[in-house]
Order: sequence, then structure tokens, then C-alpha cells
Amino acid sequence: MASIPFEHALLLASVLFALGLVALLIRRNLIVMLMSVEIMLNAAGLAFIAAGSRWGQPDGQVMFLLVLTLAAAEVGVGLGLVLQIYRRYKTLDVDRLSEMQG
Amino acid sequence: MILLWLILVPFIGGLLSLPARRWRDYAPRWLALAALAVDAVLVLTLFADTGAAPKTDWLAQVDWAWIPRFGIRFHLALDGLSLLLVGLTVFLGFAAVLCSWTEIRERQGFFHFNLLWTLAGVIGVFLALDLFLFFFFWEVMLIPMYLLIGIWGHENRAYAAMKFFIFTQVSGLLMLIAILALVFLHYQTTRSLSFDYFELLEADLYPGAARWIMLGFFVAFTVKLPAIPFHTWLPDAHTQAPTGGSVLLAGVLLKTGAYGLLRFVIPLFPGAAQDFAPVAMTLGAVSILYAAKLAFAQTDIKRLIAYTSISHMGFVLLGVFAGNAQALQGAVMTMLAHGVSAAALFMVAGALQERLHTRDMDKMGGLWTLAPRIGAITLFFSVAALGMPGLGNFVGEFLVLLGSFRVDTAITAFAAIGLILAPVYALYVMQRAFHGPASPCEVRDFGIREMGMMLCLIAATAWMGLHPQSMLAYTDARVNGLTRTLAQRGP
Amino acid sequence: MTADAFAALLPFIVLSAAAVAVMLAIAIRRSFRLAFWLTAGGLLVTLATLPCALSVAPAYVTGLLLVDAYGLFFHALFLLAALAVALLCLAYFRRRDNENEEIFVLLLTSTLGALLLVSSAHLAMFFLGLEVLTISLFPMIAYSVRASRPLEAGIKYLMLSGLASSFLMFGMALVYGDLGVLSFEQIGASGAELGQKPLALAGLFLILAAIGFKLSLAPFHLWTPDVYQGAPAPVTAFLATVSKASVFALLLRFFTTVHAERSETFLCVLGLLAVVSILAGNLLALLQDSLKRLLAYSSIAHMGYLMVGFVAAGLLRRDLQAETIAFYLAAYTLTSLAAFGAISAISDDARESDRLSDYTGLFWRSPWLAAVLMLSLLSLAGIPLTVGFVGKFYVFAAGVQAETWPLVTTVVVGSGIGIYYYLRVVLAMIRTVDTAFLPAQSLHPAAGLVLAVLAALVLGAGLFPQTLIDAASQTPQISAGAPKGNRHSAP
Amino acid sequence: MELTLFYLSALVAIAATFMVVIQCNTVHALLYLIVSLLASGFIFYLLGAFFAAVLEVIIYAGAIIVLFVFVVMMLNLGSKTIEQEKQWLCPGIWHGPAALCAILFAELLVTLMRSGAHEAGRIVESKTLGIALFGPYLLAVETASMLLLAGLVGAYHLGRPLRSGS
Amino acid sequence: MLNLLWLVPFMPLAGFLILTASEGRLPRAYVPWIGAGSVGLSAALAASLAFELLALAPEARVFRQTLWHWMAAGDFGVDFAFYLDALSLNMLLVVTGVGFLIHVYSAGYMADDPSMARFFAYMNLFVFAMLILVLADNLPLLYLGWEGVGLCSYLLIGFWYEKPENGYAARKAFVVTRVGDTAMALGLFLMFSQLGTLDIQEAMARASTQWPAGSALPTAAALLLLGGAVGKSAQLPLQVWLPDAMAGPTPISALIHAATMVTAGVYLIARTHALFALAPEVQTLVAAIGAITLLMSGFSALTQTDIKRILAYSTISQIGYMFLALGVGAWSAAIFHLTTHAFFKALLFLGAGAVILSLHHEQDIFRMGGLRRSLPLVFWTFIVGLAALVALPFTSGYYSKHEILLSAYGSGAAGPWLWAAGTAGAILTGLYSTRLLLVAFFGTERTQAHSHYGSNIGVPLVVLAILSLAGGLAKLPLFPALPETGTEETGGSIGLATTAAPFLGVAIGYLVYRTGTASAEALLQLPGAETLRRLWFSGWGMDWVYDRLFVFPFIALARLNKGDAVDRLYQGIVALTRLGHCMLVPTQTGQLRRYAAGMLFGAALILALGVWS
Repeated sequence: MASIPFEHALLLASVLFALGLVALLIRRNLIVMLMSVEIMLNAAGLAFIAAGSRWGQPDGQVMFLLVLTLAAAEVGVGLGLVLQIYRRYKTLDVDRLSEMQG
Repeated sequence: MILLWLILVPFIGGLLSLPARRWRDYAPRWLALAALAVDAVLVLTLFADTGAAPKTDWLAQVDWAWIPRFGIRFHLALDGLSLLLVGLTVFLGFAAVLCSWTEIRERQGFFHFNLLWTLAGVIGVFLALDLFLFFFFWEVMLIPMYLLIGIWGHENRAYAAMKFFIFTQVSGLLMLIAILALVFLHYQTTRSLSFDYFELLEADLYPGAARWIMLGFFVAFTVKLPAIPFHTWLPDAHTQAPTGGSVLLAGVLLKTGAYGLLRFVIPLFPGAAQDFAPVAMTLGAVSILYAAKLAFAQTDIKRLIAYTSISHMGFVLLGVFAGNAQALQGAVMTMLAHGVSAAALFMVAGALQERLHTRDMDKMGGLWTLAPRIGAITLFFSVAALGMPGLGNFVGEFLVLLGSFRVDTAITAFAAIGLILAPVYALYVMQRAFHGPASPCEVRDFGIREMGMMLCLIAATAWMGLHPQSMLAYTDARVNGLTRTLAQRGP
Repeated sequence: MTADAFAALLPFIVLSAAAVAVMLAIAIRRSFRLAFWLTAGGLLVTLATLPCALSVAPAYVTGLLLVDAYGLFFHALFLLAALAVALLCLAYFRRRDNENEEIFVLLLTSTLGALLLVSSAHLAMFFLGLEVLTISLFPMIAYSVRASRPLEAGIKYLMLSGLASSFLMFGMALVYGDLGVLSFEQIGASGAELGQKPLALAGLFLILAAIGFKLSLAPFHLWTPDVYQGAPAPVTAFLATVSKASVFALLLRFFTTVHAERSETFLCVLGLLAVVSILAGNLLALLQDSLKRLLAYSSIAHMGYLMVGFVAAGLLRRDLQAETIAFYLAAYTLTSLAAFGAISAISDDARESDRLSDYTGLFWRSPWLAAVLMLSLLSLAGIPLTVGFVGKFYVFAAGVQAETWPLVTTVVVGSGIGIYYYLRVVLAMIRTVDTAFLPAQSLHPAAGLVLAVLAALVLGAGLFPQTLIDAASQTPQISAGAPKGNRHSAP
Repeated sequence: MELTLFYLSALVAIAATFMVVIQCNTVHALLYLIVSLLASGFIFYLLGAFFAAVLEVIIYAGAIIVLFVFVVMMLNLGSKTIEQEKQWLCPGIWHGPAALCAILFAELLVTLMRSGAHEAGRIVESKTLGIALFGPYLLAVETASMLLLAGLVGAYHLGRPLRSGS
Repeated sequence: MLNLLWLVPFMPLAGFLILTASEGRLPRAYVPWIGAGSVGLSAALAASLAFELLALAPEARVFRQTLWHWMAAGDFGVDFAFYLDALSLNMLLVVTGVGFLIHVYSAGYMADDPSMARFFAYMNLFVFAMLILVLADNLPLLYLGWEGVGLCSYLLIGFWYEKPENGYAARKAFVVTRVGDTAMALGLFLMFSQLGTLDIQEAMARASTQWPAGSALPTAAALLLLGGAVGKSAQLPLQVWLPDAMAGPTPISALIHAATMVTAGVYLIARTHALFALAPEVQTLVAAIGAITLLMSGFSALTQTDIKRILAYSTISQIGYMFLALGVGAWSAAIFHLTTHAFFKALLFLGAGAVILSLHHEQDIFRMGGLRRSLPLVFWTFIVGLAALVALPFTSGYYSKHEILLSAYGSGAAGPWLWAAGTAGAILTGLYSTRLLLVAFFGTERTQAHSHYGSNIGVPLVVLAILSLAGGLAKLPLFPALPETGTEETGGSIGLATTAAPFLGVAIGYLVYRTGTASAEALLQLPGAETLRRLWFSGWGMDWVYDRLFVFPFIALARLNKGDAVDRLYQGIVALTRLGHCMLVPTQTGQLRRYAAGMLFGAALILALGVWS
């Protein structure tokens, strides 16, 4: 395989990361927010893969696997929570969930 | 060991009085009296032990390792100065219990618990010779006092208790920082980590550091003393506290500040203290006058007495920093005498409030006709407070001014104006509360218990005025040591 | 796997086994008591294996885990805390028909996460430990799904935690991308030229942001009050103690091993975070009416104090740093457990009592419970007699010794503000109200036991801290290979 | 060639992700997300991480996103919600978050530019990965199982329907 | 026998303690016995001590008794010690003697007062304090007595406490004298800091050797002591309290505000004459104060209508003479006049008291009249007293005042001026005395008098009348306590003029008031006369000035700052903290996305710090 500039891969990861962040900040739909967290985690994974391929070590991929595990677990718990919330509030609007403040 | 028991007896007494309430309603107060009696016996033993001996050195010591990690030791020791103040504490402890006899009807067990713990803390402060231990007791006495004000206080108790606590606590932290700075500077030169008083006395500080560290101590002690501009907690705390609390606050707690100045600020930082003396003396003089003026303006009798306390403590500050034998002895005498007279005045004010349900002097008047005993006693202590020769306060103030005159004529002359303002407020109390036409209501005069207690206080005040030498002798050695230190290590 | 490695791993193995066992037990037969006893047994057995692990410490296990005395100190702390939380859960979840047993599995897994976290020697384990802890916490926080607040708290924590995890991972990726290594020690080995590695440095800062979130340092603190308030009280207790302490313990291990503290920038940023946290936490708590939120804000401030200790002690000497952090964390854990335990004891899963009005006159309704809460508040405020004071003493000692005056000043200011709101709660508790209409609080024996033990520990370690100091200071060696040279020659 | 492919798929990933951000229909957003993930997987492949690329497709796109789809379908979010999403996504709320993200991104960019130029794309065999996973990272794998256990129990507790009554 | 000296002051103290401890439960009949008896015993003891002391050679007439070590600190130490010499013996006799008579008189005067026990208790306390004052061996002890008499003065002026104005007068007296006392205290400090002792004899001896005459230090010390003296002795500028002090019962006015306490200043200066001798400027000032005071208060006395206020101004005026004497160095003349003044002024006050008692507390002389018929004994004794006051020849006042005026004349350059002032004062004295006598005792009876006083009022009047007449014949044996001042023979014309001056005053008075008040009112019609009268009546408006200079500003300042301005500072801190709280709380919106934004902000911030630093 031809070499790919490491920095460019990281740049891509950064862009994805930033996009995920933007999504998290501007979307009010809980499911989309969960998705944006996934985007960010994926971006981090991408960065690991890029780093691993820079050094030619398996560690990057191992870390990616761990990220993947986390993403799965988090999505599992998160979606369970979202379900409960939808049952209770009949909406996915995150801004409705601001009973506690001050 | 006797020193440890001095602290432990009220401590245990306090613990016991908690459950004692379930047994009998009056049990806690008798228990408190009993604990104090035991303490009094201990104090008297100490007095007797030292009565004949030359009062030069430390009379008794306890020295155990406590937190070896920091070289902190459980080090108690007693010299004449401590002995006098511990004696005063126990004496006023009796007064505080007795004057709460009928005033406190609710939650007596917890009340006496707090009272005794405050006393234990104060005695600890007077005995501790490890700086950490000192700070420990310094803070420990706050909590029960806070509860005394916060639970049994008057209408604005929450505010007053809070203010009291925050002032003393924040200033206490400054002291803690100063203590640590001192300890670590000492460590840097000697490689021995110790909070011990005697070891730190040898600490060799460069002047800049000494000044800052001294200021840390100074602020903590002047807040407690209190002196302008750190005094504003006191009127609120004293006014809102129950009578027993006021007695302890005015009689004993304020003395811890003065004690700290004498025990720590001067010996540890003689040079810095001397450099700082003009400022401190000015603060003292300003306190005397400013508080006297404020006292005059008050209509709340307890508030008025509170401001007079500030005024009197100004003399202490003046005396301590004047730093010669007369002024220092005067400061000690002022502490003792003010302890007794202010306590008595607060007891009178408490008695009035208990009877009239007001502290507003505008609503009093003509009480002499209705309650001549209260009147006479108030008169006596007002007169004591205004510095009548022959009574304790005079000796203190006279010696302070005598000594400080040698150091700084202008400040002393300024402070002496306080002698003029004192009768202005003291006699004003008499006028507004006791003179004038009598109102047609009934006021219960002092009974045997109250009169007995008051006569003891009167006797103490008169004794201090007529034969102060019996007390001055105890502090003579310490004061001479201080003046020597100042002379040797001054600038 | 060698015997040594097995011994070192034993606590983790036992704990994991316990988690699985509890899960299986639940699957077989739902019984709250059985689940509790299994959990308690698991925790106790794990505790019993710690000496075994200590005998082989320090030991690397596969390069991911480092079992050393430092970690084991925290293991013991967390296991005890988890035990306390388990007992609190027993008292708290009274509605046994609600299939509540899962809490114990989650408690065990999250404790396991905390244990892994403090022992991790590798970014992978760091990440995993943190996530095991966090993932277990999500359902714990949202545990009472019938109520709306836990759900709200849960989703907030989940989302923000996900965000933080992303930061963490991204940061780790940057570090790895720049350095090519993942174990702390190897990162530390190449840490000397960290200044020339901007990517790695940026990665470390991103990791710091994630840690700041977990520690709720300002400005990453916004979630804290909502989550504390929404979570069931025992879970809050766990969150406030084990979760925070484990992350801080890791922070110390990680950043000292990678020599981040050699970078002035890094220390400045940490100092800044500390200052902002102290001010923001204390100011936000000032007039707070919900006790849980109040304690949340107070925990923000406390993390700030701790960070001051971290920075200051880090400037001085490594073992002092570990000792300071270990002691403070232990003190904070004990105290917070007591505070949240008291809240938990008067709440249940049907009703959370966290308004200040719920505590009005509590002192007269159930004095012992109120006394424990008061004690823990005083400990948080850093008043002597309590272990919190010794913790604060450590912070001051480090700050003064390192002469980081801005930080020390901030701590003083923060403490001053802090006293106000702690005392507000105390005032509410001692307010004398007509108690006839308020029901006396019945105390579940499990909660009573926990609170009694915790109160005894808070007092005991406050009065005689040397034992705890010994335990904390015997863990100075964070990892092998730490450079011996010290920046400062001071102690 | 590979470089071109890399940039191309990067472009696809970015564009798809961007669509996720602005897409109002949740299902559409999910589909875009799948595209984005597939593009990422391809990049993994280009970077020489074949195993990861496979996992990306199977687990991420295949399992996790499907989970999302299930939930979305369970909740049966109708067209009403799309309208609502459109309202929520009014242009005003973009500014602040976008600016913040831009700042963060700019900071990362500056850092990246400072770090110099390095090559990536070394192939890591799946075998090496396997050895690493069951060698030095054995404990990590075990721990990941505990992570999943916790997630499982948690999801179970949260996700089950409430019993009526009591 | 001399060793019993301590009993002299402690006898009245015992009386005080007994009366106080009884709390008014003692049968009324016993109270005067205890009160007057204790002073009587003191007087008897003092008399026997006097015989014993005077039996010694003049140089040996010194006795020192140390009771106990009072206080010591560093190089400072004083004893509770008494010092008896001719000067203090003289004062001792006056205080106990006159005091005893007034006590006896009080038994009658206060017979109906419900608080008689309290009255006698205060009186006894006063005698005790006064005796301490005169016997003190050192200045602090003297100060004890000094303040003690001030306190008793306060207590007794405010004796009838129901009336607020009495309380005001009492406080005024205390505070005004306290101003002087404070100056005196500073004087003590100065002396101690420079001389190293406060023992009077020792300090005087050291001052004479260490301080050159006329240098700054003795001048300052003497000035400060003078401050105390003018306060206590009601001299310019601190004389304002004495007229108001007449609010107390009349025996008090006789004992404290005429015979004994107010002369304490004279005693003090005489006691420390060695110091004053070192400060000639101050001595001149003393003389000037005396001269001005005697004139000013003479004029004031002319316009008063209250019989006690007339006597009060007269007292101020007479003490002015004593100061004049002290100022010109005629020490023994001053003490001589002090003694005779004690007799006749006590007599006058007691007489006035008898009048007031008979007229049911009527004090306005213009509502009296014709009393010579209804109260003959009082009338005759009053005449004797007035004669002595006016210094008609062969009365005691004549000898003493004559000596003062002649000494003044011969005292250097300012002498004639001082003499002129004194002589003018003598004219004034004659004038107002005649006015008092004619208005109150002659003419028509305007208020019905009921003479119901018994022998315990009559006897003291007679005894004091005898003393007023014959007291001038005694030659006080004040040497060597005070240096002899040889009264050199001055020109006969001066002596004649001095003798004649009172007659002139009496004559003018007789002319004006012979036919009642008509001619006086005619005089008031003259231009400016009414203004002058008001000015004099108000004591030259000094009260008005002091009120505006000190009292009102102080009260205004106190009221203004009742809430303590310093507290604002702390309230400001509190407000700042609350402001911080209120500014931070809105960040806790409870909205998840804002929290995320907060985190992002934090991350961006620390990254920025990390990247650009």
C-alpha cells in the first residue's frame, strides 16, 4: 500500500470529530445526539487506526476495538434510557429534560 | 496530667450532660456545676502549688507525640499567664451556668454540653504550646459557641452565629497559613519539622518573612480580640447570644485573642512586632475611641456593652504592642478585669431581657425603683467599666497607658480620650435604663442565686483593683521575659 | 500466568467473580437480601485478598496493570466505600418488588472499574477502567426509572460522559500517534521532549479535559449538580466518592508517570482549573436550597482544593504529592459518604429528601442522624476534630511550602464562602420548630451502622490521623522507574 | 492511486457526516451515518488495518446502527417529528456551537501543522493483531467483557417495560 | 497612735459597706447613727492624730503608713500608702470636721427621704474617697481618691434619679471633670516616664534636681496637672458643671461642691507646688485662671435667681481666689482660704438648705423674702457666713482673702493687675452677697416658711458660724509642708483699698436692693444690660459654646454612624459574593446541550492555553 500522510488522516478524524460535536450541540433529538456521540467515537477510532498504521503496530487497532466495545455498550444503555424517556415524556426533545437547574 | 484533666473534665462533663436530661430536667446544670467545681479544684491546686514557688518557669507540662508525620505534639504547658486565664475561664464558667439557670428551659442537656465544650476548648487554647494544637483548640471552641448562639440566641441568631463563625474561621485560616509558613521556614534552616512552641521560638526568620507571618497571626488574633476594622462580628454575636454565651464570649473568648498576641506574636516575632507596633497601637487607640462612640449611639443594651468590649480590648492591643513591662502587665490586667466586668454586665442585660423581654433601653427607665439590686450592680460594673480606680479595669488601663506613654506619647494621648468617652456611654446606660420615673410594672429583683454570683464578681473586680499585685505577680516573670526578648531581638 | 501475577490479580478476579455470581444469583432467584449478602461477601473477600496482592507489590501484570501499594490503598478505600454504599442501598431501596437487585451487579462492576482505573499502567487499561466504571454508573444513576429525575440525570450523564470519552479517546489517539507508545512509563520516557511534540501535548490536554469532566472541575462541572440531584442518594454517594477518587488517583499516577508536571504550562493550567473550580463551586453553592446540589457544588470546590494540593505538592516532592492526594481523597471519601449516607438514610426510592426544608429541625427529630450530617458538613468545611481538617491541613501545608500564594489565597477565600453554606444547612437542622407535626425519622439499621462507623472514622481520623497518614504515606512509589531527581530540595 | 482513493473516501465520509448533522429525518440521518461509516471502513482498509475495516462494517454499520434503526422504528416517529426537527434546526442556533467547534478544530489544525509530516499506511497483519489481543492485551479483552456485562445488565434494567401497578 | 491613721479613711468606708449591705432594711433610726457616726469617729481620730503630730517638732511632722503593696510592673511600683504632713493634716481636719457637721445636718435634712440609707452610704463613700485623696502618698492613689470623689459627686448630684435633668447634671459633672482628670492622668504618665516614680515626695524631689526651672518638661507636666485641677475645682474653662451640680440635695452642695471636693484642685497644686515652682509660666497661668474665673463667676452670681446657683458661682469665684494665691506662690494663703472657705461656704449652703427645706424646696430668692423673721437662727448664721464670704474684717474670710490679695500685689510685674482683679472680685462678692441677703431675708414674705428643723440642723449651723468667725485667727502650721511665703509689707494704701473693697460692694448692693427689686429692674432698662444679664446668667454662654463645639457634633456623629460604617465593608463583600452567585447560577440551565457547550468551551480553553503558551 502506498503511504498516506498521517497528518491528513488525523485531519479527517478532526473534521469528523468536529462535525460530531456540532451535531451534539445543535440537535435536540436524543437519538441523533447519541448518533453524534458515535460519530465522535468513530473519529477517535479513525485517529487510532491512523496512528497504528503510522507506527505499524497492532496497538492502534486494539484501541479501536476497545472504542468499538465502548460504543456498543454505550449505545445499548443509551438506547434503553432513551426508550424509558420516550415512554415517560412522549418526546425525544432533550431540552424538555431540564427539570433540574439552578 | 493535671493539665489534661483540666480540659477533659469539662469535656466529659459535657458528654455526660447530654443524656442527663432524660433523668431529671435540672440534672445537666448541676452536672455542669459539678464539672466546673472539679476544674476549680484543679485550678486551685495549681494556684496553691505555685503560690509559694518563684513564678518564673513553666509550672506543669504534658508532652506527648501526636502526629509524628509533621512533628506535631500534644504539648500542654502552664505558666502564670495561662494559669490566670484558666482561672478566669473556670470562674466565668460558673457565672455562665448560673446565669442560664432559669433562662434556658429547653434542651438543657445540649446547652450545657456546648457550654462545657466551649470552656474545654478555651482552656485548651490557654494551655496549648504546640502551634498545631493551639490552632486545633482555637477552632474547636468555635463550634459549640456557634451552636450556643444559633440555637438559644435571640431573634437574629442565625445571622449573628454565621458572622461570628465566618470571621473567626477565615482569620483562623490565615493563622494556619502563618503557622505553616513559620514551621517550614524553620524547617528549611534546621531540617527539623516541628510545631513546638519552644523550638519555633528559636526560628531564625529574615525580616520580610517574619513580617508577613506575624501579620497572619495578628489578623487572627485581632479578629478575635477584636480590633477595628475586624470587629463587626462582635456586636451581632454578643447581642444575639444567650446570656451564658455572651458571658463566655465577652469574658473568655475575646481573651484568647489577647492571649495569642502575648503568647505568640510578641515572642515569636519580636522584631516584626516592634516594627509593626505603631500601626497596631494606632489600631488599638482607634478601637478605643471608635467603639466608645458607637457604644454611645446604641439603644440595644447588649449591643452597647458589646461595643464597650471592643473599646476595652483596644487597650489590650495598645498595651501588648507598647511592649514594656507596665503596658504588658496592664494588658493582662485589662483582660482579667474586663472578663469579669463585661461578663457581669452581660448577665445584667440578660436578666433584664428575661424580665422585660426587651433589650431596648428606650423601653426601660426607672428600673432603680423597681429593682434596686439590679440597679446597684449595674452601677457598680458600669463604674468599673469606665475605669474607676480601685476596681480592676482601672489598674489595667492605667498600666497600659502608663507603659504606652513611654513608647508613643501621641497615640497614648489620643487613646486617653477614651477615658473621657467611657463615662459618656457607661453613665448613659444607667440614665436610660435605671434612672428616670418608674413605670408601674413589676420587675423581679435579683434573688439569692443571682446576688451570690454577682457578689463574687464584685469581689473579684474590687480585689483586682485593690490588690492587683496578687495577680501581677503571676505574670511578672513572663512579662519580664517578653520585654527582654523585645529588647534583645528588636530592630 | 505466574503465581505472582495471579496474586496481584486476585482482587480483580474475585470482584469480577462476585459480579458474575450476583448476576447469576439474580437470574436464578430474585432476592434482594441474597444479592446484598453476596455483594457484601464479594467485597469483603476482595478486601481480604488485598494483603495477598500487597505481598507481591509492586508488580506489573501484562504491562497493563501495575499493582502497587498506592493502588492498593485506594482499592481498600473503594471497597470499603462500596460496602458502605451497598449497605445504604439495602436501606434505600425499600420497595423490594421492583426488581432492584441489578444495582448490586452494577455496584460491583463499577467498583471493579474503579479498581482497574487506579491500577492501570497503560492507556488501554485507563480507558477500560474508566469506561467500566462509567457504563455501570449510567444505569445506576437512572436506576429509579419510575421517577423523572433519575432519567434526566442519567441521560445527561450518559451524553456528556460520551462526549468526554470521545475527548479522552481522541486525546489518547493523538498521544499514541505522536509517540507510538501507550504505556504510561513509555510515554514518560519520551516525555522529556514533550515540548517538541505538539500533538502529544494537545492529546494530553484533551485527556485532561476528559478527566476534568469526571472530576467536575470548572468549567467541566456543569453536569455535576443535576446528576447528583437526580441520582438515587446511595448512587450519588458512590458517584461522589469512588468515581471521583479513582479518577483523581489515576490523574496523579498518569500525569506524574508521564512527567507532565514538569511542564510549567501544565501546572499553570491545573492551577487555573483549581482556582476556577474553587470559586465557581463555592459561589454556586452559596444559596442553594437542595442539599444534594449543594454538596455537588461543594464537591466541585473540593476537587479544586485537591488540585491545589496536587499542584503545590507536585512542585515540591513526589511522595508528598501522593501522600497529600491519598489522604485528602480518603478524608473526602469518608466525609462525603457520611453526608450522602445521611441523605440516603432519610430518603428512599419513593421520595428523595434533599430540600433544605426537609432538614429543618432535624437535629431535634433525630439527633444522631443530624449529628452525623453536621459532622460531615463540618468535615467538608475543614473544621478541626474532623478528618476533613487534616485533609485541608495537607493542602495548606503543601501550598505554603511551595509558596503558591495565589492558590493558597483562593483556598482561603473558598473556605470562607464554604463555611457559609455548610453552616446554612447546620442552621436549618438546629432551627427550633414545633417538632410535634414532623414525624421522627426512622433509621434503617444498615444505614445506622454505616453512619455510625463513618462518623466514628471521621472523628477518629480527625483526632488521631497518624494511622491514616501512615497508610497514605507508605504509598509514595507510584511506579517503578520514577526518576529519583527532585526539582526542589524542600521536603 | 491509494492517495486519491483516500481523499475521495474522506470526502464521502465528511459529506455523509455533514448530512447526518443537518438531516431532519432520523432514518435518513441513520442511512447517511452508515455511508459515513462505510467510508471510514474503507479508509481503514487504505491505512492497512484490514481487520478493523471489517469490524467497522460489521459491528458499527451492521450492528450498532441497526440497533438505532430498531429503536427508531419502535418509537414510530412520524412525519410530525420531522416537522419539529425542521423547526428545531432553525439557522439561529448554529452560530454559537459552530464557532466553538471551529475554534477547537482550528486549535487541532494548528497543532497538526506544527507536528510536521509523517507517513502512515503500514499494513498490520490480522495475525499480529490477534497475537497482540491475546498476548499483552489479554487483560483488556477480559475487561472489555466486564464492560459489556455492565452494559448488558444496565440495558436490561433500563430497557425492560415497567410493571404496571405497585 | 499615728499607726491608726488608716482607720481615718476606713471608718467611713465601713459605714458605707454596712449601709450598702443592709440594702435599706436597717431601721431608719440607725442609719444616721452609722452614717454620721463613722465620720464622727474619723473626725475624733483625726483630731487626736493632729494633736500627736503637732506635738512633734515642725521638721518631724511627717508620717508615712504603707498598708500594702498596690501594684508593680517592671520599674513601676506603688504602694497603698498614706502620707500625713501638715498640709494633709489640715485637709484631714477640714474634711472630717466639716464632713461630720454636714452629716449631722443631713440627718435632719434627709429625715423624710425614703432613700436615706443610700444617701448616707454615698456620703460615707465620699468622705472615704476624699480622705484617700488627701492622704495619698503617691499620685495613683491620689488619683483613686480623685476619681472616687468624682464618682460620689455624680451619685449624689443624681441622687434624686427620677428627674432626668438631675441625671443629666450628674453626668455632665462627671464627664467635664473627667476631661480634666484625663489631662491629669497624662500628667502622671509624663512624670513617670521622665522621673521614674509617682511617689509624690520622691517625684517632687527628683523634679527639682532633674528638671531645670522653666524648661519644657516641668511646664508640660504642670500644665497637665493643672488640667485636672481646673476640672475638679471648676475653674475656667471647665467650670460649667458646678452650677448644674446644684441639682443634688443641699448637704451635698455644702460638702462636695463647696467645702471639700471642689478644692481638691487647690490641694493638688499645693501638694505638687515644687513642680509648679519649676514652671513659672504655668504658675502665671494659674493666677490668670484664678483671676479671670473669680471675675466671671462673680458677674454670673450677680444675675442668678436660684439661691444655690448664686452660692455655686460664689464658690467658683472663691476657688478663683485660691488659684490666684497658688499662682502667685502664696501656697499657705491658698490653703488658708480653702479652710476658711470650707467653713463659711458650708455654713451658707447649710443655711440655704434650711431655707429650702422650710419653703418646701423653693429655691428662687425672688419668691422668698422676709425670712429673717420666720427663720431667725438661719438668718443670723447666714449673715455671719456672708460676712465671711464678703471678707468683712474680723471674719475668717477677711484674713485669708486679705493675705491672698496682698500676696498677689507683691508678685512681680503682673501683680497689680491680679490684685486689681481680686479686689474687683471682692466688690462683686459684696454686691451679690448683699443682693442675696436683702432679697431673700428682708422685704415681704412671699412664701410661707415652716421652720421645722431640729437641733441636728441648728447645731451644725451654729458651730460653723463660730468657725467662720473665729477660723481666721488660727495660724495654720503648714510649714514645712508648704514653703513659708513671707508676706512683705505692702503699702498701707493698698491694704486699705483691699479692706475697703467689700464695703464698696455691700454699699452698692444696699443701694440697689434696699427697696426691693425695683431699682435693679430699672438698671436692666439700660441699653445692652439685658443682653449682658442673659450672658452672665448663662455663665457667659460657655455651655452654649461647648454644646456646639463638642456635645452636638459627638451626638450627631454617633447617631449618624449607629450602624457602624465599617460593617458596610463586610456587607460589600457579602454583596459581592451574592453577586457572584447570581451571575453563575444562570449557567446551570439544566439543558444538556448547554452543558456540552460548556465542556467544549473548557476543552478549547485549556487546549488554547496548552497550544499557545
